[in-house]
Amino acid sequence: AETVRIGLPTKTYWPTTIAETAVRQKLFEKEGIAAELTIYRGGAETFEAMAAGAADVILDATSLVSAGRKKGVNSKVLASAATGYYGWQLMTLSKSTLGVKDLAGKKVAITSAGSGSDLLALWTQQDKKIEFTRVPVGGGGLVPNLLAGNVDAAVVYSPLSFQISRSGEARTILDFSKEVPPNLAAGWIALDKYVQDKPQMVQKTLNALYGALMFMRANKEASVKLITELYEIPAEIAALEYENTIMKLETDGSMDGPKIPEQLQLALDMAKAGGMKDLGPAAEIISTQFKPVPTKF
Amino acid sequence: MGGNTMQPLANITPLKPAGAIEVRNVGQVFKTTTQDVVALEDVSLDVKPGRFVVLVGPSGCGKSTLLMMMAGLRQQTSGTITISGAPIPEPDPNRVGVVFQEASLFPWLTAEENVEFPLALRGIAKSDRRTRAQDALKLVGLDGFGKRHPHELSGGMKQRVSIARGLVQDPPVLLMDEPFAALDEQTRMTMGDELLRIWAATGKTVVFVTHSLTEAVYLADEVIVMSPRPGRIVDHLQVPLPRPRTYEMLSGDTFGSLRDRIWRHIRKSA
Amino acid sequence: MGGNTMQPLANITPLKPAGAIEVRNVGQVFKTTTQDVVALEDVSLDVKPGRFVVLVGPSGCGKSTLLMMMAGLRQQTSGTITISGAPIPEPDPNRVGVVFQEASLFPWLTAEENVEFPLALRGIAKSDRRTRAQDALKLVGLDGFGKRHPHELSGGMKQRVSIARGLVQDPPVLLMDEPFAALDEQTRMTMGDELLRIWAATGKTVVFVTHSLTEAVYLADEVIVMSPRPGRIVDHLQVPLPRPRTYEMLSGDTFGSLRDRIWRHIRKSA
Amino acid sequence: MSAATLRRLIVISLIALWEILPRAGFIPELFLPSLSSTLAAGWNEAGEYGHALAVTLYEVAISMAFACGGGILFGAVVGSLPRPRILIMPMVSSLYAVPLVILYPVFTVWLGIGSESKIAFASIYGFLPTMLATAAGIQTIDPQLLLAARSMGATLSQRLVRVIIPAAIPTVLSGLRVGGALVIVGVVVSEMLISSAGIGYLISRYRTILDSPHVFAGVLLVLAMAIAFNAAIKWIERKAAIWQTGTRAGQSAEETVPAALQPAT
Amino acid sequence: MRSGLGVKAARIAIVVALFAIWEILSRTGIVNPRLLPSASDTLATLGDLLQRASVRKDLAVTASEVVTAFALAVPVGALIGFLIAENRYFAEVAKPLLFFAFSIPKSIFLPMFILVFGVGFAQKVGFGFFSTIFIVIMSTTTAVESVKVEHLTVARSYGATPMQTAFRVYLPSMLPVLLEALRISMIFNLTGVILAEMYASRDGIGHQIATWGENFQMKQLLAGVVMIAAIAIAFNELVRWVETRCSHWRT
Ligand SMILES: Nc1ncnc2c1ncn2[C@@H]1O[C@H](COP(=O)(O)OP(=O)(O)OP(=O)(O)O)[C@@H](O)[C@H]1O
Ligand SMILES: Nc1ncnc2c1ncn2[C@@H]1O[C@H](COP(=O)(O)OP(=O)(O)OP(=O)(O)O)[C@@H](O)[C@H]1O
Ligand SMILES: Cc1ncc(C[n+]2csc(CCO)c2C)c(N)n1
Ligand SMILES: [Mg+2]
Ligand SMILES: [Mg+2]
Repeated sequence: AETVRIGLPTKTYWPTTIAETAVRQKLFEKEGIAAELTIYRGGAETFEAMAAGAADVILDATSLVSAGRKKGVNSKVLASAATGYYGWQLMTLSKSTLGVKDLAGKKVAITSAGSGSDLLALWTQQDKKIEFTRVPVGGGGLVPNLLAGNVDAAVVYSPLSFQISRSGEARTILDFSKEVPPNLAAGWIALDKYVQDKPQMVQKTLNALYGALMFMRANKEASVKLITELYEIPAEIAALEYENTIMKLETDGSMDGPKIPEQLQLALDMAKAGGMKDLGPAAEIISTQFKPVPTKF
Repeated sequence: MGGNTMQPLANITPLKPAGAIEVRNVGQVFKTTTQDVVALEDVSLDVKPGRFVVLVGPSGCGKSTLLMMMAGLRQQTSGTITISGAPIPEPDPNRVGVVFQEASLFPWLTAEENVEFPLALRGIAKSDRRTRAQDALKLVGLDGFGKRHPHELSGGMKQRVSIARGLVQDPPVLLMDEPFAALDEQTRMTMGDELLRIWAATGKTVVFVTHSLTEAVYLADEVIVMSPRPGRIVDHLQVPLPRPRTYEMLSGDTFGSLRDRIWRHIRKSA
Repeated sequence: MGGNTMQPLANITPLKPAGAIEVRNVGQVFKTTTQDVVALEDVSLDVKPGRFVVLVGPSGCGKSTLLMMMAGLRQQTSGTITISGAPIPEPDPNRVGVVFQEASLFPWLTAEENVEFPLALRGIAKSDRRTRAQDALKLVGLDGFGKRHPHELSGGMKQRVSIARGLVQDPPVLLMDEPFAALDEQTRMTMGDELLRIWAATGKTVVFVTHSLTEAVYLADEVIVMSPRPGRIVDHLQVPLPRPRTYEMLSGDTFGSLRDRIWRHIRKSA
Repeated sequence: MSAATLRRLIVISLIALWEILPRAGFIPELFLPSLSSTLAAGWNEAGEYGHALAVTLYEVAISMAFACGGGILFGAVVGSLPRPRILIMPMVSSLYAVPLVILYPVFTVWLGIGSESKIAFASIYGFLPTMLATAAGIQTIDPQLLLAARSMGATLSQRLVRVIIPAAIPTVLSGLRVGGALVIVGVVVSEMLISSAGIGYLISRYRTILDSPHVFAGVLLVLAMAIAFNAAIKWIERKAAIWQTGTRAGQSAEETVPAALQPAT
Repeated sequence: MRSGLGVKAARIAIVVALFAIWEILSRTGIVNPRLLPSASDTLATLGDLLQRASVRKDLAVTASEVVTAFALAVPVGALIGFLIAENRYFAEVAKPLLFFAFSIPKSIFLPMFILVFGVGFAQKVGFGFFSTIFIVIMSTTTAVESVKVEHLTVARSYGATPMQTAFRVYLPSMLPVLLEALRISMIFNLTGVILAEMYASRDGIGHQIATWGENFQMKQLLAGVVMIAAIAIAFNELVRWVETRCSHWRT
């Protein structure tokens, strides 16, 4: 069977769980294709890999698609995946008494400048009308620097956010999944060329991925077990991850919906505020060619 | 040791027999950071095959330099040098062997392995190599020291290993730069006799640099005397003493007068 | 050159005058990878201050080793050595200076700077250093070569720079390991006379290793003859020839018989 | 053609390719923007880059002092004392064998996220090759020279400064080359990983938002630093050439070496 | 080298002491044990990880990449380094360029490797090679320059061919410097491969370590680092062993 190479931004990000479920439930097989999953260092790297022809279908921030078009990388968002930053939280140490408003003039850790966490930090500054210093500390530096007191707060992603709040080390002062207005933050993406050459592959891949999502929704126990195993985390944290991210994902994926252009534009506007330049209109990057038909499990 | 390494030369040099050395109007100028040093000027010299020629002259007169040029290790600034009838733009161990003024042994090899080195380069079998190296070491009185590394040997011993290395290759021309300088008189004499014996048996041409005038006259068919910088040939003596040489000759008149003649040159130049 | 560097010694050694050397039952064993080498065995020796002592013996008998121990550069395996009355566990340039068998010049320094080196170590002012270095170079006949680097000098010239470096330090005891080996006879004689002159003027104690028996007798107050490995002292001769020595003495009877006596030792041992 | 001409030709053609390949569409701009757009991007944000360069240079300078100065000194001491050498060297080179980059994010916990952590990281990164090269160079010194110095009563520090270091100069210089280059790499990489200032920071920030012209403007600055460092080393090398006359490095530094001294190859 | 038991004991003592300090720092809470899990915990986790088939497979993958990259980079780099040291013209052309290339942070080029090799074995090996070759070239050049002229003259006078000169004079003279270079090169190589794995990968130990780091799994992260360090140190010791075997002739 022909192989689709799926690019994923990080190991412990929900798309990995989805793709992994699709593999384990043999959904790609059922579609008559094979899948090869590759995990990259982050969203930008995943996008680069697609541009380099090392990945066929990726999950990534939609703003990158728009930025990429100006750099000669022609790709489109094929299916909507998430309209919020599920599991992303602004956290401080439990013993700290700081609220969001108190962060003015303080230090807030983000993974890296220009990344999703930076975007959320910038959004916070704008939304709450405060100024703080964003300190890029890398994915591996978020929690250590928070615990060591090098920063006053950190933008933490799931399941890490659930983990440290569960352990009592940190507490949430702002839940981005609730506060950020719905916008098309992430979608499944492919190069125009790949779509043109292999529309069937794209369709089948999307079918399997959304089939996996359906499977997960329908099988909590098996899904939590998978997350536990995959992320090497306790089952209760996995359950939180399941409830707060997987269950929030777009089940339809269609890019035809009436709200899509608007939500996508909102995402691009947020990215622009985060320092991205040269972003075209949302319409440019929408492909309505595919409607995922979840594979039966 | 046979002269078989000389055979290929027959093809290259049909006119001149193997072992002839011809030095014609040779000069050597060193460019240093401060000034140009004329080390040798217009040196001409003919050595017939099978002769034992000794080169003497004050320190720094260019003896080592002349030897290096004959060995193809340094190119003259002017003039020509031929060995066995052909110029020597590159060192050619089939024509010329060298024993250097400083022992320059390879510190990572044992005495034996150092002596074997030139043989190993020619791909001679290990066992054959070993036998020949041990013979050569025996010749220089270092029997039983084969397994030592250079840093475990005294100054004189190192020099002797270096001589053994020069002898083991058996080329028709042997250039020796003060090979006995670090040796005591007894060893020096024994080795001188040994060298003369090998020379007589193999018919090699030997060019030998020494500072000992006694040694010069004792060993040589001809003695060439050089002047201080810029080095020139100021005298070329034939030594009419019969072979084999004996220690009794040292006190003879012929010996004394030859020695004196050289001595006067050296003295004048100082 | 004054003896002012000797003054601090007065405090350390009230009993023995500066320059005395005492070697008592000294032995030296080298451990090599293959076996243990007994280089020296039970060597005892007394050198009175201001004496000129020459050490002779076959190659590899341990002369350099003995010198190294006297210089504090190597520790004996057994026995004791005192210099100016005190043991010498570490080299002490105020008591002992060394001229090595191999020139061992610093290749990155010019001849002049090499000679200045020991003075620079003691923090002597630049201009003073330069004058003294130039004097020393003149003494060894290398006037005008001060700016050359060692690789631009001939073998003999390097050795002379090394001698100049030994002399410039001006310690009460000077140890010289075959310093003239690379020199031509004329230079050798001139330098021998020069050395004797300096010695007579400064009252230094000199221990001098050579392979030339003529040189040994010509220079020495006493000649010490060593046997081959394991090195032992087999003879200790007083040379009764008057000072200053002249070339005429070389043909005298006293000279001849002393030379012969040493020669017989060396010959026997070979 | 002279070597310098050929080298210049190579450099010029590389520069030309940098302009042509992206323009002709052989390489997507995302991976390599054309030189002109890179320069334009850099020019437009000149202030930002200038500030970043100042930060990076400051970190490089301090790390350089630690890494090279410390590396040479430490290497010389350890290399010339047999006991510490046997004891310490294996441990030091083993320590160096640990790929520290992985732990860098954790390091920042103790060293903070400012310049200190970059300086610490780059210093370690550059220190070890300098030290190892120095120590190795010292082991190849002719022992006779040390013996001679010892006989003249040279103290340990005098032996170090006057014999060991000059004799080890060629090796030390190459250690310095490697160590210095690694300092630059170390500073930039650690800035790329975690920081809020410096060229590395700019590079990684612009990369995250796929702004390749600005990324390469940063890369260009790193290249400029490398060129400057190279020039500095050349200068030192020329100054030290006279010291190296005994080695082959010195021989080739001299213009006057006759052809015969050149090895056969 | 008669370093003797004393030195070995001292070395072991230092290592044990380091682990003890680590253990104490963590146990007494001088350092937050969440940030620095104790040595014993880390070692236990390490044992645990080594039990896992997936980790062993990751190790095998990384090892094969590292070995391949090294096997390619060292001979190629040594050859180029040798040519540069021997050929003045080539040296003048290439040396500044190579040195220049060396001073650029290589990770900037990671995307290019994906562009050329895709994601997988070739890309890791390619980047490992690229990270290593410059240091090999530069070290070889230095090593060649440390060869004594007299020794070359002797070999030349015996008519040694370039090959013979290379193997019989250059190699033994250069060995101490070269082995040192080999050591440093291996570190560059290992770091290169791991960085490439961290950047984009399906497997390999670098990939695992990146994940542990991002998820604040300090025990696993430290265990992984200890594991890689152990491998690197083992290699280091191997080189040292070769070194002592080959340099017995030194005083
Ligand atoms: N590489 C060099 N650069 C500059 N000058 C040199 C070089 N090599 C030799 N010389 C000079 O050339 C002259 C001749 O040197 P050479 O070594 O041939 O003398 P020599 O007769 O062998 O002396 P000795 O008996 O002392 O060994 C000397 O004056 C020396 O200073
Ligand atoms: N480091 C060492 N290891 C082992 N043996 C050594 C070492 N140094 C010297 N020897 C041995 O000790 C003996 C004495 O050496 P030494 O150098 O003192 O002789 P020497 O009398 O100076 O000889 P020469 O006149 O040839 O210079 C020699 O047999 C030598 O092989
Ligand atoms: C664990 C983890 N999750 C997400 C990202 C960043 N990222 C990659 S794609 C994407 C989509 C939404 O913007 C985001 C946020 C990260 N670096 N690490
Ligand atoms: Mg000479
Ligand atoms: Mg000796």
